[in-house]
Amino acid sequence: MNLAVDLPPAALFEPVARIYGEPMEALPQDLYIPPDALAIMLDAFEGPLDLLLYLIRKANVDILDIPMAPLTRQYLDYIENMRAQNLELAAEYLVMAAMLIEIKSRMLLPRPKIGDDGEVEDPRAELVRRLMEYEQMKLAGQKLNEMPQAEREFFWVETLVEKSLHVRLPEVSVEDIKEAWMNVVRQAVLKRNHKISREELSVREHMGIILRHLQEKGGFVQFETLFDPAMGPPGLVVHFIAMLELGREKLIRITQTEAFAPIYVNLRDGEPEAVMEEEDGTEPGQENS
Amino acid sequence: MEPSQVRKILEAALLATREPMSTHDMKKMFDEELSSDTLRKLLDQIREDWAERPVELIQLASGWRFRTRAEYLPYLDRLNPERPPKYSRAVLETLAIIAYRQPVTRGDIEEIRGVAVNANVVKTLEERGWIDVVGHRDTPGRPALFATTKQFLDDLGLCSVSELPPLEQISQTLELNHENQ
Amino acid sequence: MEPSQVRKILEAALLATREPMSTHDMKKMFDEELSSDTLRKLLDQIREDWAERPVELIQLASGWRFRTRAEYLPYLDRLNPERPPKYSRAVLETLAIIAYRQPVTRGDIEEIRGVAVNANVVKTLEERGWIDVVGHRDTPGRPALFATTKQFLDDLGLCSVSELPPLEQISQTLELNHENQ
Repeated sequence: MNLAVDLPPAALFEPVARIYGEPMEALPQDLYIPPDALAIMLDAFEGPLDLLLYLIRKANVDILDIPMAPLTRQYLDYIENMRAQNLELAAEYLVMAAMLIEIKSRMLLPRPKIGDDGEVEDPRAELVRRLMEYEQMKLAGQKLNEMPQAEREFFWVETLVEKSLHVRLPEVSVEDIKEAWMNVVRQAVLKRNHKISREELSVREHMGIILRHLQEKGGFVQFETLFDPAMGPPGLVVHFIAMLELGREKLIRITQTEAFAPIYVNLRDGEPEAVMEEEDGTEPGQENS
Repeated sequence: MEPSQVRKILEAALLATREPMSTHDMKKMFDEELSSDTLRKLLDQIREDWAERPVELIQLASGWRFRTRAEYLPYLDRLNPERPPKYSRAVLETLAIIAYRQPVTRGDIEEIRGVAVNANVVKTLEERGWIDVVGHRDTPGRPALFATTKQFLDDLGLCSVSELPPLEQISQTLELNHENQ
Repeated sequence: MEPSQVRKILEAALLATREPMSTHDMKKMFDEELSSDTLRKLLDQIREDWAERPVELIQLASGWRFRTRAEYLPYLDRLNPERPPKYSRAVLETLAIIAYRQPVTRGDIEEIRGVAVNANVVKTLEERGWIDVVGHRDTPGRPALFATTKQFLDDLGLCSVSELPPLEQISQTLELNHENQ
């Protein structure tokens, strides 16, 4: 407490030759506090226990054997000084003063014995217990304050998380597609201006595969290269039907210049209608029912 | 001060900062003058040094900061699960039509759905990599033909479009529903 | 998944988290079951692996988190002119009483400190998120019982109240106190 530096050393006790067998020398007689320091002092103490502790620790006496008379006098002097300065004094200081006087007077009376072992009740016991507990907590508070604290002695690591770097895409299941298709069909049925055909889905898939293949190959391939034996007989048949279907839908042209000559398949993409073919009048998506 | 020590101090600050850290701020931490050149070299070193770590040092408009690498975001997402985004009915129906009737033009889709197809719907599916243009129909305007892609099959866990629920079954269900109604 | 990949994901999450991360949360990031044993081993590995880095992984009351090592404070300090508030002795003593004697009522605190507890003192600690009301004592007036929170422990880098510094043995005289030092 820097108080001790600013102020003349405070003394608790009358000069006596020996206390507890220890010689006590040259203790100043009085607690002198400059008037303007009083307000600061009042702020410096957390209450009467704190003030008492200060006085006891300052005088270097055994906390378990507090000399009540000098301590009480010292404390009262201090309180009186503050009152003389018209400083607002918390009620607790006055309560403590009354308590000290009470303990002091009980010390003068014969003490009742407690229990069989003849232990004598010490009127100071409760005060000592409170002083020690308070001092313990006061020191604990200081220690807590010295502990490393987040954002004071250390800092939490927190890297940037940019959610936009990872866009969550909607998930679609086969069920969703089926459900959506049923919706489409249901509406079409309600409108009745569409016949929804049932057909081999795989044919339509292979139509896409052929078109994609043709695109990759520059729109022009030999017939044989369209067929991969790995597809197996059913796959080859579906693939072949898909090719014919594409021809019928005028998406590709299949040409052979003469018998047994190579057959070529080419995309009609962008190619002007060279030969007029017979219109069968079917709309895409309506045949094969 | 050793450059390695300077680097560690920079790392500590960059890991703890909540805002991108300017080089001006970085310099403030050191008594000695730290030239912009040296600082830049140290930051590059840190960047290399952290190449194997799941966070990366990046330079943003207002400064430098460590950022969680994108590949780890899916895992972090699981900590605060948000409702998964959903496709609109228009997107799903368009996708279904393309899946079942491929190859189809936009006109086909409109005819089947009975409403105009919003350009965004097709774009959404194209950007997802689920449909693409496989050709053009030889009719006036030469409309693009859409089909589903391999990625669509992969994402749905299918080997082939023929593994989609058969139309026959769907239609039957539908007819049954109608009879019941 | 490779253990090294699991470790990297854990690192990414622990570096990015805004609050201490519980092991329960960590497990949520993985499809496969991650045993507490394995997780603990991985966390220990990460701790070792980062031994040379200026940040350290620590275990707190509510989970795990990376923090800057103490030795970097002098440098980082220059970046943050704004510091957390300095607490008055009244606040610190009240906090100590709640931390070491919890759960306590306001009356208990007043009894120990020997003065009335200013309402602001309790409010300061509550607003910091360091204490809260955990119940009421079954005595007339049913006074609120205060205890310290997980956040208090987290902010002090602790796992449990038992890790708080042990209470001082109060010396009988000041001299004894000096000899001990």
